[in-house]
Amino acid sequence: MSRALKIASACALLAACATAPTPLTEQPKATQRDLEQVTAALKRDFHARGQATMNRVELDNVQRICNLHADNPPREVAQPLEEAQLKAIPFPAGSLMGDWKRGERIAQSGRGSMWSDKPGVQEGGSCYNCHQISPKVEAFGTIGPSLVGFGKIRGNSPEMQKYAYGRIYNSKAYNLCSQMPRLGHAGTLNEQQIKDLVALLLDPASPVNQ
Amino acid sequence: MRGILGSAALALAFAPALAQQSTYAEYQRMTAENAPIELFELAGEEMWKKRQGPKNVSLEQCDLGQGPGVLKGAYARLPRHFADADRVMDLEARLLHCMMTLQGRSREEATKRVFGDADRASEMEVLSAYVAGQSNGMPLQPGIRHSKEKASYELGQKIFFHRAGPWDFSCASCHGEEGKRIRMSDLPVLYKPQYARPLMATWPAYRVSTSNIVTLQWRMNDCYRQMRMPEPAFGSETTVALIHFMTVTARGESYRGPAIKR
Amino acid sequence: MRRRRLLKAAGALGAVLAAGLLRPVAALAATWNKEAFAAKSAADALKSLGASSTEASSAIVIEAPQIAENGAVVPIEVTSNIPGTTSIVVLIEKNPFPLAGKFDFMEGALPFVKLNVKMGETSDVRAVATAGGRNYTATKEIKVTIGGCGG
Amino acid sequence: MAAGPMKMRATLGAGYTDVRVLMSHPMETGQRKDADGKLIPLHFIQNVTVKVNGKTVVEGQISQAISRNPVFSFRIRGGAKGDKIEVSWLDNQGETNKTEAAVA
Repeated sequence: MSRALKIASACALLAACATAPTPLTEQPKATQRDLEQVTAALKRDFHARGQATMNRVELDNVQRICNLHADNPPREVAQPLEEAQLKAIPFPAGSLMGDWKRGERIAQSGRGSMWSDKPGVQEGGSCYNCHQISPKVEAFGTIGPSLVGFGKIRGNSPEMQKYAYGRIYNSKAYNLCSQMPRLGHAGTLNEQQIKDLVALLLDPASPVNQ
Repeated sequence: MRGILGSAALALAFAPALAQQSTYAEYQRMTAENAPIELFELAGEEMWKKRQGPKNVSLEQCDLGQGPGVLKGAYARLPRHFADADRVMDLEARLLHCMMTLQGRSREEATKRVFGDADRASEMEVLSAYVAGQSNGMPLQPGIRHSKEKASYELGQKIFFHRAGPWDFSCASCHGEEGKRIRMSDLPVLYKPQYARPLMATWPAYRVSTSNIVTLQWRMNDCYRQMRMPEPAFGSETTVALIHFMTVTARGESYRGPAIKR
Repeated sequence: MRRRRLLKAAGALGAVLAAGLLRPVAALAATWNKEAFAAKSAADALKSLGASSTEASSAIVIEAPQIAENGAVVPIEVTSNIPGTTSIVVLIEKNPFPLAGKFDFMEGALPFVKLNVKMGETSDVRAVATAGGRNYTATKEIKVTIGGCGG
Repeated sequence: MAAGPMKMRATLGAGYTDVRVLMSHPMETGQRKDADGKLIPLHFIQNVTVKVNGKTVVEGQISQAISRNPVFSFRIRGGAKGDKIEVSWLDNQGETNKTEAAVA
């Protein structure tokens, strides 16, 4: 083999190596261009079905910032956005404690807001998908923290009710890039349903606090 | 010395994966041994050979990347770029392409019922099972050299982490952190090779909970449904890019499907 | 050997008598114990099968997962190591109709069966093996859970 | 899958022949509803028969608690290459099917 050919084949080998992508070890930050590229691809390749209309592919500011910062934006960026989210939560007046038994059903169900669901609010918070809640229920997920003893530890003062209500309505008001859906803000759960979930967490009679 | 350290580090890296497998490992092993998958492969073979469409021909001359009609090892080398269509295709996009070009069928007709159910598996599902089964034991080697393959991989990676929709979900919302589960099901971190490998090497699969064969295009579709997003088109660049990204992440793993899933 | 053949003959005769009339062999092969399958408890099902009294035996091996990800398909493998086993019955105690199957083994077959069953909830699975006119039993608990998003 | 095709494999093991048989059948429990909310009637295999070279060796009676698309494994004592295995089923609606394979 001539020297030139050797060099050429070595380059070809190197080039082949260079084409094999290195796997990621952590979530990458997107650029504004990335977001535009992906949104354009989704607009081209997705279509509305049932209640899942195409406006759902548009990013709001919270999503944009979280995508740009790999879910870890600097405090000075996150804080004003969290405040704006908190301000937009329509906290009802009076007690925020509903019926924990209804809350348990809502927490168990994974329905709502999908193209396969009936439009409008369904009885589904998908809570057990990610959280341990009632210690009696074994089939719970671990994406979010365990909520066992939530009210026992924290009590059920009006402030605590408000915190629990707000956290379910819009978790991004408390932690901008939380993985938890903004269940009230998204229209998945209504006021009464969120109150029922607040009761599930805070009512001393709820299995959560036994 | 280095070797010992190296394997200790490797053991550490794999520890979460092993811990994750424990709950259902026995169930999954036994279910896999006793699954009715061959029935679907058999039905797929029939569909592969069945004359259909305006041209009344079978799919037997379909080129899945290794030449017309070559099935052995074809699935393990997908997704890849196809010059005749000048795009990256996964198995299902390619089968659809063959239905349209060889058999002369319209996209509308050929995709009318791509996802079947327990009562009746779809043509696409049984074909996928039949074709994939003939890559058993072969390493996954999706295309990564052509510029369009690189672009597809990169797009897939971006989509994987892209949070959107009313619930602010990306694929990584569920498949981004180690040691997590949804309800009782373990969640593989699909952008990391050690998790992507066993997962990507076992599609399509007999889905135990619904008693039917499911494919990767179905998996993408049903994830987006549960992410509360609109519906992706079957075999679209977006879904192929995601499948491509995950398959490249899993490359080198020996294919061992069709297998079973929850 | 002779004794086993005799027992088998007696069994076949019993079935003919129970049916009340002589039927062609093909029809006999299609016997299906309606009463046992309609029983709402494992005890009633065993009674209908004429196996009310059973004794525990470690010679019956039930191989099944301790925990099942889905109740629609639960693989179960039953082996009887009791010499002269002629049948194996599989019961899911908490199913609405506990009797899942009864397998009669003639000469030439090993007392072994592997099958997939549906389970509505966590339950004991009971296997009953009959040998030499006596019934032996073993149980194993299988936990049934819910996986996935439930959507 | 609707009631229909079967597939069987009979392989020589250590002192026995392993027979694995797959059956397409809905195994309806009578409790399931269709898309229109109507109950789907009971429809399940009741009898499974295994024959070796024409001689019955296993007779199974089963219920609707057997999973959809039933898969069974049986073991035949001894056995030799070329032995003819036949498995047949009969369901509660009178449908029937059978398959044959030679021991490999």
